[in-house]
Amino acid sequence: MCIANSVCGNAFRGLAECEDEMALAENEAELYKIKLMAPVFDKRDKLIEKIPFFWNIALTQHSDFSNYVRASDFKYIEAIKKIVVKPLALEDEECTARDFQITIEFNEIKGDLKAQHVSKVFKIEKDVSKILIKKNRTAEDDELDADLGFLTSEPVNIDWPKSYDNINPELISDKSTPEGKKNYRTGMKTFFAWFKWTGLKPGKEFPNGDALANLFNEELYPYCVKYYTEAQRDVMDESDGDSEDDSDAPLDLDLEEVNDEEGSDSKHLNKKTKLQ
Amino acid sequence: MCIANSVCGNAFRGLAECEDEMALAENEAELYKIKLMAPVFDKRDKLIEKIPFFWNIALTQHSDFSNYVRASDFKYIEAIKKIVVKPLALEDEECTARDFQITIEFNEIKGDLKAQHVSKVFKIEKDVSKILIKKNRTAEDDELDADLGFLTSEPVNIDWPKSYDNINPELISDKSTPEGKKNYRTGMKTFFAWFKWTGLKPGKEFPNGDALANLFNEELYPYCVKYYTEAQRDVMDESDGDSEDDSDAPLDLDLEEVNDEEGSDSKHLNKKTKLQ
Amino acid sequence: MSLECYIKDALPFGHEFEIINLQSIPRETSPITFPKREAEDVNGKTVKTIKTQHFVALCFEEKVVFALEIVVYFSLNSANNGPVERLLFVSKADTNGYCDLRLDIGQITKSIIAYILAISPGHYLRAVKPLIRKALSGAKIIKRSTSVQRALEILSNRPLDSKGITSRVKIPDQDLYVSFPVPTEIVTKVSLFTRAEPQYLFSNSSKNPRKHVLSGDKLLKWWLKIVDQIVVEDFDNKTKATLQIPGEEKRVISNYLRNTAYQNWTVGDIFSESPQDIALYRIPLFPDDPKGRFLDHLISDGRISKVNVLTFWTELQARQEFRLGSTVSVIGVSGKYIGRCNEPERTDIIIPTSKKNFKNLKNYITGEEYDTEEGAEEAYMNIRDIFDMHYSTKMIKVIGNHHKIATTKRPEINTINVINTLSVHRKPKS
Repeated sequence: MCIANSVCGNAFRGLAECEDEMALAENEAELYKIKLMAPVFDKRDKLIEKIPFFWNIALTQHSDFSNYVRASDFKYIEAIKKIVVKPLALEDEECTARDFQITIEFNEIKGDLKAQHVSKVFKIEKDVSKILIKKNRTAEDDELDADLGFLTSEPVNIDWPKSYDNINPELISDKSTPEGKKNYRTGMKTFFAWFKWTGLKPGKEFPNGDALANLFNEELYPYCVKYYTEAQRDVMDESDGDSEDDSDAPLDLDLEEVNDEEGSDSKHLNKKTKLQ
Repeated sequence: MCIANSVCGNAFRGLAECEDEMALAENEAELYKIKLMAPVFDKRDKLIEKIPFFWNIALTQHSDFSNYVRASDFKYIEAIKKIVVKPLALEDEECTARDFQITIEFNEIKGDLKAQHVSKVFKIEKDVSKILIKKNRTAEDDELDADLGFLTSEPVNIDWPKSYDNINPELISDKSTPEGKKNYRTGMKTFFAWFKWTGLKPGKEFPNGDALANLFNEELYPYCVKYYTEAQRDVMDESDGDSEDDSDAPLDLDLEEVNDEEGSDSKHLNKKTKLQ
Repeated sequence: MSLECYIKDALPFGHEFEIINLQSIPRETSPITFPKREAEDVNGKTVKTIKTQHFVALCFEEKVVFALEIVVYFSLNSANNGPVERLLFVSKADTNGYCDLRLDIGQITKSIIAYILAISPGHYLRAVKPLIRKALSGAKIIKRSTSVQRALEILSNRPLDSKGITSRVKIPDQDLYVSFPVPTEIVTKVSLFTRAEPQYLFSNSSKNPRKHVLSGDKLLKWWLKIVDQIVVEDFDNKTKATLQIPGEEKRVISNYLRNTAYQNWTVGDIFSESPQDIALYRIPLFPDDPKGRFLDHLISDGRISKVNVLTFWTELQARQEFRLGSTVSVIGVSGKYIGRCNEPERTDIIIPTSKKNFKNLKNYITGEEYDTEEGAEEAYMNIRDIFDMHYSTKMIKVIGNHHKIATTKRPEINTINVINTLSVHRKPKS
């Protein structure tokens, strides 16, 4: 135990070093895991391609995915034939374990959507000076982003469906009329607008593009089979433990406790939740 | 794309294989990470010992920890000199990445608590027939536990503080009187009772002992330095995004959305289940 | 009678509206009041509580403009053929200010409450999802506890339909749901809390300068008028109607009740018979109810089993969340419902197949940001498209039939939506 201040000071400096070493070790462990998983994911990708509407079923099942796209997009989600998320570190040693590429392949919808596959790369950036629109950002946002890094991406081209012509930002010429503005903004919220997302123009591009990319990387791709089988359940109305909200939780009081205990400092009530 | 059923059938069987392979790969990656982190944690353990009241400060800072113990226990939390969590896999190849041992060292509190160190081992079990008290358990609980595994532990001895003599379950002789019952039940909820927790007698032992063990393993030990520094912040009233408790949210009469709607991805684990 | 029939007389004549009428699957839940020990049998399961959520939204000119959320609870006491209670808890009601037409929101709200009061109890009790479902027999069933591997094994032996969905095993309703006999005698209660808030259901709608936010005092009077009309129209004259303002003097509370049409309004609440009753066993707790935090506090104080109803209201008022705001009130009705009784048509209400789907649908409305009109438009379009794609249905069209409201368009307000940032799009709050 340190009493002299300098002893403690050294301990704190040592702890800071440990934190750095832990971060390095975490990244190395992540890279190891990425390499270990890669062949299994490859094998899985090929099997998934054989199952009709796999991605539509898996994405529709995920409770959050629909929060990021417009309801009308589901017509085109249904046309998704293949989704692959690849960590960049697999091919480029320079990349961290947090950089990845998402490839999405669409089937043709006759007269509406072209068959195509599009790849989009996402990288962690720490240089906040690259963020072009600073409006609504605080100095603290900058500090946090500079420390933890933030997701960015190069815009990529995708052919929009014909049915979206009126909201396709590239086809809207009258961006100054209220109608034109409205259509432009509606278009910017579709799944197709996400492919142009950069992470550098907050408020001026597809909203929460980073969160959607992370959702693919951390949940939709790795656990897609789980979501798919959930969607195929025979019993449809079962709640999912964790994902359940608390509003049905029982009044979490110990009956006997309430009835027996007098003036104790017992705190055994579920604090997280309000009662019911 | 499979049209004939047999093609799909094979794809599904292949996916089941992939799931097994992924589980194996995950475990291997976890083991790799455990080995990589071990020397850093060892180094950190030694540094932490030099910082007075480190564990008291870190544990008190964590927003959940106090939900598991009684308020009166904090007197003894202050006496904690050292906490170490060790994955069992480091020394025993037979163990999975999910098994671990927690060692807690207490300083002496004159006339009240003996200086001592206690180690408790936690292992994942899949054999639900070992659960001795089946009351309140459904067939579905059994199925889920048999599939995902559940945490168990051997009871270990610890010397209770003198001030707890009246609630120390081992000293209470009259377990049939209301007073005796009440004291017994109060005692069973102290931090000291956790050391006897087995995971096999739900409702009859320290409540949510598994969740407290997991809290040490997954949060309190790995991120203790983060909690410690948080507690030492100069600006005290900053919120912590995720770790923010809902009860600090603006209070309304049923007005706000609180978290009802977005329970799905919330990382808030509903730790405490029903107390008995 | 459909919701359309109820609501059309509250909507301005000749104008077309669309309604979204959602309901959750009725499910057994834990009691909303803490069960008293003596009243319990060995298992403590004498009282069955059945909870059903309703969510109704009104759209005009392709915008969501108003929404109301009501939770219906049935409390069945199986022990001694005890009283059956039906409680309508009006949990949230809100406008967003994006309707270009003047609406009588009070009448709209009243008509929706009247519609839900008229839904026959059998509708809620016929097929209830039990608290604990008995184990389903048959190894080939995919359910929550089925592991992913096992589910895939089962799927490998099933044919897929044209959308890739496997043929599900048909499980008889009686294996999944329980039904309760429709009681002959029911005590019907209506309960709501009033407190002025910038927004209840439409996030950031208070930033719309056209949204009219009532003060706590006016809000209380507004609700009181609605509830007063409901009691007069749909309840018998022995019905108890109560108003409580935590911490306020009885004389002041009585003042609010001077001009009510119903004669038997009293100061107090519908939950207790005497102010000396122990609060814990009397005062119910609803979803997101701040009273829960107060009970929490009483527990750590060790006073939970002692505090009576009178002290409860007094102390509750002293709590920060009640002190800071303006007038907060608790309005209640308890008595015999004598109004119409309807069996809703299947086409009238949309009942999603799971609680999760119910929440997801609702989230298309409540998860939007309403600082600009865009939120109201997005919510409308998304619900319309989801109804079309996943529910093969449409919103219900209603033509207003209310002659009294002036139907002039509001004067155009000079450019309100010049904001050119894209609003956050239903991002789940973490």
